Amino acid sequence: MPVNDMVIRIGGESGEGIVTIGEIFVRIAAFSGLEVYTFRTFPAEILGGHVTFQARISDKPVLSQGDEIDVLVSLNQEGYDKHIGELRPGGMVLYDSTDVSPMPGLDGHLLYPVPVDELARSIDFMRGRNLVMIGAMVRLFGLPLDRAEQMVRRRLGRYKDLLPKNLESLNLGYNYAQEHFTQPPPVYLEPPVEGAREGLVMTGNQALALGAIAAGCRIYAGYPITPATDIMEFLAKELPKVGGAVIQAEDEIAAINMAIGASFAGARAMTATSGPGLSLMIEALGLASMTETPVVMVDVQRAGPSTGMPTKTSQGDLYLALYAGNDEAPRFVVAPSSVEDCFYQMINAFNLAERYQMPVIVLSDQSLAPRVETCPPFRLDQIELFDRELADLAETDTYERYKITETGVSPMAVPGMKGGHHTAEGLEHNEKGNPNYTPQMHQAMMEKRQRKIETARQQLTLWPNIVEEWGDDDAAIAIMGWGSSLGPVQEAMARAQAEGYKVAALFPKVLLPMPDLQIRRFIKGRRAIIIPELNLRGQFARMIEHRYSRELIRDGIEVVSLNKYRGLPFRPVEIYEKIVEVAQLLTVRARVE
Amino acid sequence: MPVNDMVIRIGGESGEGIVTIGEIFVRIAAFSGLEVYTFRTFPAEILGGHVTFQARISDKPVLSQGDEIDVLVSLNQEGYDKHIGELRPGGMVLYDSTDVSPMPGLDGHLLYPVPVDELARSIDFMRGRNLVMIGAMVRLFGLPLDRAEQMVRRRLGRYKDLLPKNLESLNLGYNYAQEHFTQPPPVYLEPPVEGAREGLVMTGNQALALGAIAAGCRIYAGYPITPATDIMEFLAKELPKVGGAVIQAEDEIAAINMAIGASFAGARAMTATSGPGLSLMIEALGLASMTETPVVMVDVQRAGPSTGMPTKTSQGDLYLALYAGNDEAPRFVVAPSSVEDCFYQMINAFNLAERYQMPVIVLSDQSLAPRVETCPPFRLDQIELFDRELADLAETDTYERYKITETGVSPMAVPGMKGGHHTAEGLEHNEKGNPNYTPQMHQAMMEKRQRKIETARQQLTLWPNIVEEWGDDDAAIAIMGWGSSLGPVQEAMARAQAEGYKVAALFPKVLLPMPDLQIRRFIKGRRAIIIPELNLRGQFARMIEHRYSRELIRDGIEVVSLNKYRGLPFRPVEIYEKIVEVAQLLTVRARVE
Amino acid sequence: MITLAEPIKVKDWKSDVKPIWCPGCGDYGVLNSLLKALSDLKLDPDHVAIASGIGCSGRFPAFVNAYGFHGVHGRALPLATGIKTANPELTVFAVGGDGDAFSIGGGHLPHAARRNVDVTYVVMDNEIYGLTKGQPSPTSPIGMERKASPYGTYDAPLNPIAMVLSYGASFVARGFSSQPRELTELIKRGVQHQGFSFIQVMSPCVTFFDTYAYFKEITAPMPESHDPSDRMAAMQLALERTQYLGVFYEDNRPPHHVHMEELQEKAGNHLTLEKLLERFQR
Amino acid sequence: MITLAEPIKVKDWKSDVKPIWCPGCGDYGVLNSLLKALSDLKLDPDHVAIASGIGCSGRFPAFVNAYGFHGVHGRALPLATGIKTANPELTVFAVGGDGDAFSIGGGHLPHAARRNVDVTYVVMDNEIYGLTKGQPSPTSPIGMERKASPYGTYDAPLNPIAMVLSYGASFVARGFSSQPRELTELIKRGVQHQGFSFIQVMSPCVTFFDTYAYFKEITAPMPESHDPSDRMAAMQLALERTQYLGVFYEDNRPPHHVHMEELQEKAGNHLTLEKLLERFQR
Ligand SMILES: Cc1ncc(C[n+]2csc(CCOP(=O)(O)OP(=O)(O)O)c2C)c(N)n1
Ligand SMILES: Cc1ncc(C[n+]2csc(CCOP(=O)(O)OP(=O)(O)O)c2C)c(N)n1
Ligand code: SF4
Ligand code: SF4
Ligand SMILES: [Mg+2]
Ligand SMILES: [Mg+2]
Repeated sequence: MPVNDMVIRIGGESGEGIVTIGEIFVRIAAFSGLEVYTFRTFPAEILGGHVTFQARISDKPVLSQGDEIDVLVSLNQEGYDKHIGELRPGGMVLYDSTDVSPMPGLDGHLLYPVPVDELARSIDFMRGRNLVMIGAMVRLFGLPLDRAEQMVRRRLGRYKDLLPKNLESLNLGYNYAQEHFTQPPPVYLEPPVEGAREGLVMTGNQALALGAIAAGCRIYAGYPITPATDIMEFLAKELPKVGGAVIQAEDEIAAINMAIGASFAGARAMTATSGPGLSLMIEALGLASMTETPVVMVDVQRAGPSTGMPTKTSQGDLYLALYAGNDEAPRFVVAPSSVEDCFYQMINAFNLAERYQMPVIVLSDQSLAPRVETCPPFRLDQIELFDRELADLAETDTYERYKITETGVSPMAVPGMKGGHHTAEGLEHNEKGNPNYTPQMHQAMMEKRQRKIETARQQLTLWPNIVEEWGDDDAAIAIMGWGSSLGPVQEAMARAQAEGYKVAALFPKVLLPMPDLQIRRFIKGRRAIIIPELNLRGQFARMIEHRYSRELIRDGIEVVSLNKYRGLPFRPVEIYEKIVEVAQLLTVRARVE
Repeated sequence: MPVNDMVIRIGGESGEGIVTIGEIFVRIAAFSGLEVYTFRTFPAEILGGHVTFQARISDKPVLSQGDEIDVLVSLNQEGYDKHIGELRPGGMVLYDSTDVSPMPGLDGHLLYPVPVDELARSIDFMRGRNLVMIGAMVRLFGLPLDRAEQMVRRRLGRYKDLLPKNLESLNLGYNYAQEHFTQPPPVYLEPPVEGAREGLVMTGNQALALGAIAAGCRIYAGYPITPATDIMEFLAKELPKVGGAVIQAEDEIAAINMAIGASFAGARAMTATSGPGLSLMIEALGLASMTETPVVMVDVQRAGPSTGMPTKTSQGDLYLALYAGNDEAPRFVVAPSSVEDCFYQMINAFNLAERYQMPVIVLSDQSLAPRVETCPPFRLDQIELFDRELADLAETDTYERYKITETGVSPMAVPGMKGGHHTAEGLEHNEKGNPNYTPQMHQAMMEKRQRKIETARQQLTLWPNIVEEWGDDDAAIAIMGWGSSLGPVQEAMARAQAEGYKVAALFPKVLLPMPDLQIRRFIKGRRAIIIPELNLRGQFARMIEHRYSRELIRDGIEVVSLNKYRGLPFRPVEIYEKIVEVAQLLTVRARVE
Repeated sequence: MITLAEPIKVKDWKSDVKPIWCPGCGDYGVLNSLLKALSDLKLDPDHVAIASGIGCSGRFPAFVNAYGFHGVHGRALPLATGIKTANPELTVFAVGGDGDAFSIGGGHLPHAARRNVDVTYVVMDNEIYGLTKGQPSPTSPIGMERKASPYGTYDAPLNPIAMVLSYGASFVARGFSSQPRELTELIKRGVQHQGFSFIQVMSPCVTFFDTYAYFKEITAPMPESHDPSDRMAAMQLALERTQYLGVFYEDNRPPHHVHMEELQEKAGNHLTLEKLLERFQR
Repeated sequence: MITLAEPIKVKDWKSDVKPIWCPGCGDYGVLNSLLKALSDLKLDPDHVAIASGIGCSGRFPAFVNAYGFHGVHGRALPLATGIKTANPELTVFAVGGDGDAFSIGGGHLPHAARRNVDVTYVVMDNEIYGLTKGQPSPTSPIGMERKASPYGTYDAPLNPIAMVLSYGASFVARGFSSQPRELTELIKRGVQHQGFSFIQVMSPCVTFFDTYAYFKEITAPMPESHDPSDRMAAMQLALERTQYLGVFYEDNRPPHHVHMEELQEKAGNHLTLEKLLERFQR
């Protein structure tokens, strides 16, 4: 049982402070220099209902929610009963002894009773219950009290009059644990002595929104939808501070058309939604593609189909992003794979949109969106923003908005530019932008628009953060994937590698255009490629299978789909087991051959 | 130059009766026992603008608009100038000599002047100009006058007072031609002596609408859009006569939701639209899939992307039909390949929808929709309609709307049925239909819904009109395709076969689920598969390539995409040339090997 | 309207699915009033269908022992229109929230009204997006600070009653979830009205925008003198600050399905496919 | 509003794309009035943007020498909203037909009105779908027989002026394509109005529904006594059978982009990314 890698779960009725305890505790841990990664479930009910808050805390980067629960924190009997079955043998139970009666001796669990209610009542401050528990947790798991106090000040400082009482509650819990839990617990945390490294703590949606701001986004138009809403809420507060604006549109169709209009008028513009909203935006996606208007569309995927399970995760919208649109409507598709990556991929997304004058879909998901992760400081100095190429309008009246060029990209004029008049035209058009239906022109324009994909594919090889590749170069077994399953894959691989298996992995961050060069190089010499995905059909696996079928079949490389469609993210063990299974299969085959 | 295979073109300003002349003339030909196939272009202008009406007429089934123009009919100089370049050497020009001065001696063209204006003026009936020209055509090309008179009565009979004058005009032209064109022309028609076989003459959209009626459709909800509007217009007139109703909805989203509501209430229901409209229906498509509500959605494809070219054709919506939807939303896709087939595929579509409780997308296109074709009488006695399986509600209160079954299909209850209360639920649900988000239930329901595809794939092998297969069984070269390119492929093959090439062809009419059995059998032993398609990416070709990659690569079968994206249908010669090219390539290779 | 000799009891109209609503939510009151109306009207659950969109209020159908359709956001009216047209014997409801009705679904309302589809549309207006946790809706007041409007809203709220009157709806009324008896009566009148019945129900969201006190203050019974056949008078009342409770307007033009029936008769409801095909014989 | 010292001549406002409209179509008159208004107002073509949807009327932008966006069917207002918000210096128009505005796009109208987006929206109402060759539109009269309504329409037509008044639009007017001088003045007033300006223009479709005679008969100048600040009076006039031509209503609340500017000021328009990230530092 490793010190400094701990999965802690708090479960109970929503509204009981489960999430507060969790969110504050992980921030104290992060503030003390540890790495954190949270996972939570949402109740079906609006108020109340059962929630689970889970956090993995370690001194090494945390890449997934883990496989086992080491610690259960229970505030009431129901919270204990519901989760105790998942606590690993020998795990710890920290509980409010006023309310909870744990089963003694069960599975060798170690019991840590804290009379939370009593302690809170003793200072006549029942609202301090959560902080009493946090204080006990801080002490028991070995986090520094001063960091905890600072974090409480930061998070709860705005309630000035309550601050002394809040701090007192924290200390009560801390002291209680100090007095009563004198044995060092089997699992505990040891913050790095040098203190907190520089770094950031935030959710996936926050990172996305920050990435948008960093990429120069100034107009956001959107319609609320779980789990994308807080991107809008974040930007509603921040965009005005950088001279931008958020419009809460009447629906998703309005939202995407507003963003397209804003982009036409010269602003970097975006929208964010989830699958049902993206479904409604398909007509306008085609419009952006046809009129060659840059625009970024975030899809925070959730489990479907249809309204489905708004608070559960999925990677089921890949086909929708890649293929939806009437006739040939080129677009780009980008998929961030971690909280940190959300930031960088938004920069890629805006750069792709602006440079190639195309709609770009960014696929995040419900597990990534609300997850709190520590990440290294963003390398702002390394961000390079590409502007859309503006027309040189020295010679007026000859401006051709849709000039046919070798790259497919035509210099753009935006309203306000002298002599750049033209109509952004959703009908097929000639180079000037006037409607034109001749077979020749249609063919030429279809090819021009499509050409931008190939241009981008080539130019992208020089961009940062286009693929992530790691593992054993010479491994027979490889893993490919996309989006938020990267973390679990990294962990599963680390475990397998530690046990002597050789594995390599590649995650493209840009899925359209596919970085063929890197992928072809990567799959060469493999025997099997495992593709874990949170959807039923194996959408990405099918795409890889098709795109590289020649190499795969010629070289006898097997594509092994690992599909999960339960509304939940991968656990590392699921991927680890697949690695082992495939490895055994390969050995058996090798023997037979 | 074969007798009884003639391509005739009439071009000029819209409003000059071009289309009237053409439509009446082809109907006279059909009425006389010949086979016809028309093609027309539409002007960008609402009124006026240039139109082309073209008809191919033969005593054998006509499968495409042909490759060359044999006869040009010109009502004015512009009509002559614009089209004369496309008339084949030695072709005939029939023209209004009052208006048109053809270039004498050009390309060996034979000139047939008719003083149309003068003749019409002679009976003081300028509105009769079109019929004068038709009369001359009837005589010149050898059609029986009595049939022509009957057709004029049928088509123009409702203008009672004008009928005598109209018939007089027809005769004037006929007599003029009889007197002046005494040499038999190089191209002419010879109606079968036994007279007209039984058969039908109609457009693709009419056949679609008739198919819907035959399939028991009773509710149509739609929003006007070129080139699908006349399906609605046809049904608006006819559905009330069978106790049904048409609702012109406020938009496509309303239309599809109305159809879903109607189907939920027990009616067979449909909508029809074109690509932009289908794009708007994607969210509701997912709803139908999730709630397992039967519904038929026709997409008369037109050239895009976005608004694109509403009056030009394309097969660009295949990906949209197959893949659009948030998360995994199973649906079926059907594609008719001729006017006649439009009728039968609508029956397949409704049967698929009702039997498997799924949305079905029918892909027609702009070249098929307005095309007039002769077809054999519909075999009404062979039509079998499958009803949705209704629940046996003997035991009340235990009804499970989404009962998990082996086939994936759950018996349905519709409002009005005693004790079948349930909610058709767009959220993930349990068997009763109540919202349920457990991982187990989600997985089970995802699999249940998906399972219907596999059930259908198996059961479909016994259905009629699922694939069309013809040609040389042992051919090394095969052609696969879908939708309206079947006719040109048939002709191209016939020509190639006549020249000694061996070719086989298969067109699936149901594209999802793909009839794997038939296709696997078909591709076996081929060397190359040509896939002609009216889109840029080769959407169907990519699908075939992927789905059968193992066989294709293992057996070294090459997929040769033939993509056209010019807004126009295939000409047989384009496919013929590809056959020849591939045949030569294979020969060269065989020599090298 | 198909009715029973004996009414089904309110408790039997209630399904065994427990509402997910927060304690105190106005929607409980609306549900109870609706159930009471169903019972009072002696409706037959086999012939009742309830269509809804997405929102807290959109969960309605699952709680009623009748046929239901929980569709996508904003499309309750097209669903209901399809249901009623396919089977005019059914008593059809559409239900939903202010966002569902006036924001994403706002484009369908004028058309359901002008078609005069015989559907009773109950909009639970809480002036907020409840289900998505508190964003401003089209009826939210100016200056409302929420996460999505951190500097306060500035868009003028819509006036649903005035809007729907301007669409020419044939039955327009307003109720309040805290007045269950009156609300039950309104719903009953709505169902009895042959044609499109629009009922805006003030139904507070205790969790994200508790308007109980405000609604109590701002609502008042419909002036007794009001003549519901007078559209201008109705409009005048609709534009006042006071939110009157009761029937603003009612007229009696034929509903959509009656037009359809007339039209079927006019067309002669007896065509056979064979006969239709004759027209295309060559 | 960015203006020039010298006006651009009407003929120079005209692009060299020839309209596809039928001879006699009302839209020619609307185009000419708009060009005249642009010229009269001394607008700068570099700072004018025209958004449109699909329809005969939707082809408008291509015919004007200015920036234009010919979007998809029904979405002119969202496009225009985006354009104006991104660059408030532009003078922004939205144009389209009755189907575009009141049918597929009908859901956007209430929101453009309540947001008070500073856009002049010119709706060419011919009471028919022109481009798709003559289907009934939401403003078509009852009993109209067309291929899509072979037994005559039966849905009550919408009343655009009443609707838009009920949305609280800040400028509501009606013009007629056959009265170019008056129409030009209306458009000028619409542009000068700071906020959402809705102008319904009766613009006959000679090909599918020739309403010239009917419009002449049914229209009349706005009564001189009408006070355009009186919303109820405007509503009253809107509900009459006579279609009055002129300004029904005008008020002067601040437009959307001014709210945005205020809000940027309130928020303090000077955040840097570095500063923002501090909040997330651990
Ligand atoms: C297409 C689509 N967009 C957005 C959402 C997210 N969403 C669900 S309910 C809702 C609004 C809820 O507000 P309201 O209609 O007023 O209902 P309430 O919850 O207040 O009863 C939204 C935006 C969705 N489910 N589907
Ligand atoms: C999504 C979508 N649905 C339908 C159409 C077809 N369509 C084009 S214009 C139009 C209506 C035209 O009527 P209106 O808006 O009144 O304009 P008008 O032609 O009369 O000026 C329709 C239905 C379309 N282009 N896109
Ligand atoms: S969030 Fe508001 S509307 Fe939704 S259930 Fe709770 S109180 Fe009711
Ligand atoms: S069809 Fe009607 S609206 Fe369209 S251009 Fe012709 S006259 Fe004008
Ligand atoms: Mg609400
Ligand atoms: Mg119109």
